[in-house]
Amino acid sequence: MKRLFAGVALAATYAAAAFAQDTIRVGAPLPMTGPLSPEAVKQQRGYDLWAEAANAAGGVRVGARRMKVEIVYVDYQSNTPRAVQAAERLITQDKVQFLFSPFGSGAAKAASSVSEKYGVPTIAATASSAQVYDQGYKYLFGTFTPNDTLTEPLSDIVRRQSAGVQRVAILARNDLFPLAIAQEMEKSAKKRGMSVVYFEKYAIGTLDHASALTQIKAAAPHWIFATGYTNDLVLMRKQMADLRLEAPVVTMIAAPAYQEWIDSTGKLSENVSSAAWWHPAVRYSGKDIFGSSESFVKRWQAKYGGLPDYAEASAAAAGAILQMAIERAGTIDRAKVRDALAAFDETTFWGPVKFGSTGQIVSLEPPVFQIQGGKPTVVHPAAIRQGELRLGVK
Amino acid sequence: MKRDALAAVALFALIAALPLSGDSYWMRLGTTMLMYGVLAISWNFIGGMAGYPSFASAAFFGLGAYTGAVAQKLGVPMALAWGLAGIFALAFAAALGLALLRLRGHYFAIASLVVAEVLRELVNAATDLTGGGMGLNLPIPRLASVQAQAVFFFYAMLALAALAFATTLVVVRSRLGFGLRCIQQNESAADMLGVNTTRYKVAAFMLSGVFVGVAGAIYASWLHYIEPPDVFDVLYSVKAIVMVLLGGAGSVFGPLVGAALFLSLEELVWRNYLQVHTGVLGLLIVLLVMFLPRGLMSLRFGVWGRA
Amino acid sequence: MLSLQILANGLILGGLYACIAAGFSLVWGVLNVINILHGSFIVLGGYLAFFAYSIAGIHPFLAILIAAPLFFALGYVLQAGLINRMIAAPVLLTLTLTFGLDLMLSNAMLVAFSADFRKLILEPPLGVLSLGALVLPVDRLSAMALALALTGLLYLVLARSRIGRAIVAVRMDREAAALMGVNVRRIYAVTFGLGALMAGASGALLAMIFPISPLVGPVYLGKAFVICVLGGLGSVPGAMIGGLTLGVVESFGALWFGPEHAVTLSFTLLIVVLVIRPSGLLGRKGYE
Amino acid sequence: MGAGLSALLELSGVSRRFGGLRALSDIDLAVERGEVVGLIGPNGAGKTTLVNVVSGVHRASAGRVRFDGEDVTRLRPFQAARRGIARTFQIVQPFPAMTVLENVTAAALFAGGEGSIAEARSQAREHLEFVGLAAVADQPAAQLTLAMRKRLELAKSLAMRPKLLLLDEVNAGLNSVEMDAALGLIRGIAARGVTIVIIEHLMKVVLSLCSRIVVLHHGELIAAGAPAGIVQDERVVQAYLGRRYAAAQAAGG
Repeated sequence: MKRLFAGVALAATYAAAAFAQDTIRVGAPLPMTGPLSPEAVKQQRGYDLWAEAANAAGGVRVGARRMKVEIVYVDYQSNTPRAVQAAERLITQDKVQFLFSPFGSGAAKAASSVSEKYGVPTIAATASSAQVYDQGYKYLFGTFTPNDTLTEPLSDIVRRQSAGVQRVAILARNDLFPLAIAQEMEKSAKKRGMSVVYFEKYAIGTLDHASALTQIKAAAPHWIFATGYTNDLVLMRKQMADLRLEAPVVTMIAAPAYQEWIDSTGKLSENVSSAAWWHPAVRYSGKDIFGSSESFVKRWQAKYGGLPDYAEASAAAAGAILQMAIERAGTIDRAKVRDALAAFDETTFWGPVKFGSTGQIVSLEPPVFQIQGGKPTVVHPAAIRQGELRLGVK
Repeated sequence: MKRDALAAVALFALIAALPLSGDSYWMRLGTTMLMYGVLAISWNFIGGMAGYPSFASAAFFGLGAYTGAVAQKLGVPMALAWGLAGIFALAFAAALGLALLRLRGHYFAIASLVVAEVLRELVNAATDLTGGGMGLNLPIPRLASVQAQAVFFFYAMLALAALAFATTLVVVRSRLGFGLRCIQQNESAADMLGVNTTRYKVAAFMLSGVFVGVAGAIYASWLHYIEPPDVFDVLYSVKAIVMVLLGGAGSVFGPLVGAALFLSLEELVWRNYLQVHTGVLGLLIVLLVMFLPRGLMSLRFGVWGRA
Repeated sequence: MLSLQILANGLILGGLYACIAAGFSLVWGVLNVINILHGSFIVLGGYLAFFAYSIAGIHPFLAILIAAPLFFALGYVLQAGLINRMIAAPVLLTLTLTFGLDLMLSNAMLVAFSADFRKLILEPPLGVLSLGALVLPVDRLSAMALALALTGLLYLVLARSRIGRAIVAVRMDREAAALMGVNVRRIYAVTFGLGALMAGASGALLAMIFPISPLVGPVYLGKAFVICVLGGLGSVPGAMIGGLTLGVVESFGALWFGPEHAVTLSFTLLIVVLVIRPSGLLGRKGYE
Repeated sequence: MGAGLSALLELSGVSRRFGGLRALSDIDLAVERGEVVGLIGPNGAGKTTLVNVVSGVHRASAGRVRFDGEDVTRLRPFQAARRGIARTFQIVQPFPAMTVLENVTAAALFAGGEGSIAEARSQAREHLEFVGLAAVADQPAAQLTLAMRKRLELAKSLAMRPKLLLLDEVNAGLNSVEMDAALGLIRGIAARGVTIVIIEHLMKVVLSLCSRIVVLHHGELIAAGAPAGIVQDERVVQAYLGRRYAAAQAAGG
């Protein structure tokens, strides 16, 4: 048994030896295997694009020096405890200076205690729940605004567009983010005097939504609001068509922001609305490595083809923001970079970035969009509107 | 008996010295290894001694984690919450055992496997109490430093593993252990010889549940955050079995050795293969089963050994 | 009317479930091997149909014809080469073996196909059939019909063909079959091949209906467990009854208890059936 | 038949059905203390079922079983064993991976009422001595020959300190030398005051051991009584023994 331990220790030293002084190492625990693995691909693309851009420009300016960026990936198998373990391994064994949080609110929150313990500035690119940030931690920063910033503008637009939308049906995946956003939706709808005629959760791994949809059909709602991951919402949209379930407004979160959802639903994606923290149609002119939103999108298309979605952009933004904070601090000293992040107030391709007292971004106005002609079309905010919300989903 | 006990004391003393290294990552690995040890030792009661292929470890673990977490949320002190988790797991194992231990072989395996799924969904649905899919946060214990926390949970898990192991030593040499061996060899013959098979099997099942339940509660306090898919993970059941198969050898030390070996393998593979580590782990399992059947088979599998 | 629609939904779903479970049940019943690989086989069949359609424009109904021999060969080779060596070992070891193989296969699929969900979209879509107020999606309906036909075919093969009767004989009594001159190992390999064939073929059918990803294998496997227990092991009619029962139970369970409990309900049903009637709804006694 | 308090085992109106099949119907039988009773009848007559009902493996569908003054109809096997009902199986059932000594120790521990494993083990050694297996005490039971395994079964039964011993074809498969040894053992056990019910096909064995014979046919008790009377009983001859046997007996006897 001792010999085995020695073996493990040896491997650990071997891994740490790769660490060199003139690079900035950023740790990124990702769910590369397991149920969340599609999300890991997106995150990784975003981080990679940033690292590539930063290194192509000669590296990150740290005082008088230029330092290259290296991202150290660890697979945490879509398992939260593993994510925590991965974070600790990255900090103590792989000697990373900074950290990107694992995917989603739950894992980000769990891992934040580790980065707090070691005083490692950490940026969460996909955590929106306010509960992630209200622990009094000083080293955690997030690029997503709270969930209600999605459902509030959405409800306003629907209200504005059609006063006849009274009856709302909500079907949510019983999972951290999908359930939280569904609960916000319920609040937003009730606040505006709409009645929620159906609110049910479905279990993770559900293969059939026919019963729920049949019931929703019987409730004859004006607005169907469904949450889940890409596979859930592909199946659900298909089964809605199978059962001839139609409504003036159908909103799905978050899948329609992803190109694979549009590809997998085909014509059925038409007129489905959604909201997200970012959209390739936004136009900001940033001071970060990517510059404007347009040049970020171009750079993305050049590397990956296709348009970036909000999760991919957020990962790249996390890198860009970290870079600016390091350059502002003029050092890779963790405490100083942390202070630079806390004082951050700049516009980037992602939008205006300013972190509140809890570390969660407070300056972003998430766009609302609708799939029109097979493409996401922004209907809010007014500054970047590409079209009007259309009614009727068949 | 004495020799085993002495060896065990020496082994646990050695493990107890780990915090001296001062490395928190090693502490985390050590705590995980001890948790795996508890899983393996516990499975050995029902799987190794009684010969029933239980996949219920994940159910006990999740039940313990949520009992401990919910109790703490309701204001119960941590240590008491852990004890409560053990009692819940014990009672649940007793009730479950009475219902399921009449089944044999694959049927028992499947039924015990599915229990974790049912519990997971129930916990998921009881949003008010458990937070459902949103997970549950635990109060962070008020200890001097995060380092002190790491040391504290390490020793808590160590104490639990030592207790479970001591229980194994006692049971193996007791009437209960003897009876379980008889049941594993030939259950109906054991019955004819006066072994109260139901009681013995349920006792073994309870032993396989109680420590795992407490481990789940300690784990929840350690992580401060739990969610249903993580603590009712079927892999806890599978790993417990693989670890005992690995260590095997029918010896009382088998599960412990298996746990250390398995964690080391898992960690090595995880470190060195980013994209394909599950595949490599799978390959290792296949190779072990194919080419080390002697090592693996040295545990005799009783009723479920015979097809 | 609502109930009628839900019954229809459930029966259609159940037909697909039957096809998922038939091969799994056969392997379990005849070989006494719980084939953890089964779920991944179904996924692999789905990818085959997906690529056949998106690259070569082959309709999934025809893709079955490609999938069948390929998967039979895959299963046959796997059993003859690997699992047969372990067939006499305790069941927990064969289970661990297929578990290890499944880790490898699903990891390989993850690397090859990425984790992104894909969906086969028929162009033009098959549409919806309306019977009064009852609506039935034609793709599901035809997939179900084909799935049941396939399952029926398997039944006929077992009942009528020489090799099928040998399989049944081995299932009933391995030693006696061996004494009567049946090459038991070959029968095992053929049976495992048939199991894989059914998995691959049903995967190809399901590609029209469910999104495909390396991650969904365990979901199908879980369904197969429940169906087998409901219907009884190794029996093809059992898989049919079990599948249809599960489909209807899940549909009405979602209606009565809410969709989040549909899965819980089916698993609870499994435990209850096991405790009350360990040999399944249709099963015969005497199986371990 | 005096169904008095002194009867060790008493069956009244016992029936057992398997689905539609009646394996035992309405059996009345009493076994007195110290008796050696032979249970005979053609295959499928219900002999093993009767033993199973008494030892708790099967529960009687109707009727009652009393043992040593207590109603034992609904007891499970381990409870019957602890009350003093021991049995052997037609196909011997040792714990194959345990040693011979451990096999017998288990019996002494769980049914023989020994307080500790150590006491049970020393008891077990004595029983092994008695059946002549002391030399192989530390071998795994799986390695024994058939004859030795039968003796192991006897040792296990003895270790249970039975009041009643049910022997199911304990001589099947033995050669004549082995069988003589086995018969010697059974006589020895009977001499210790253990009441014995033995299922046996060989009439020679039955006649040499038994003080009384009970005949089953199609699940019914068709005759019971002293050996001499039974072999002449018309129904027994028709159902089981056959004309030739009766003729040979008459000629020889």
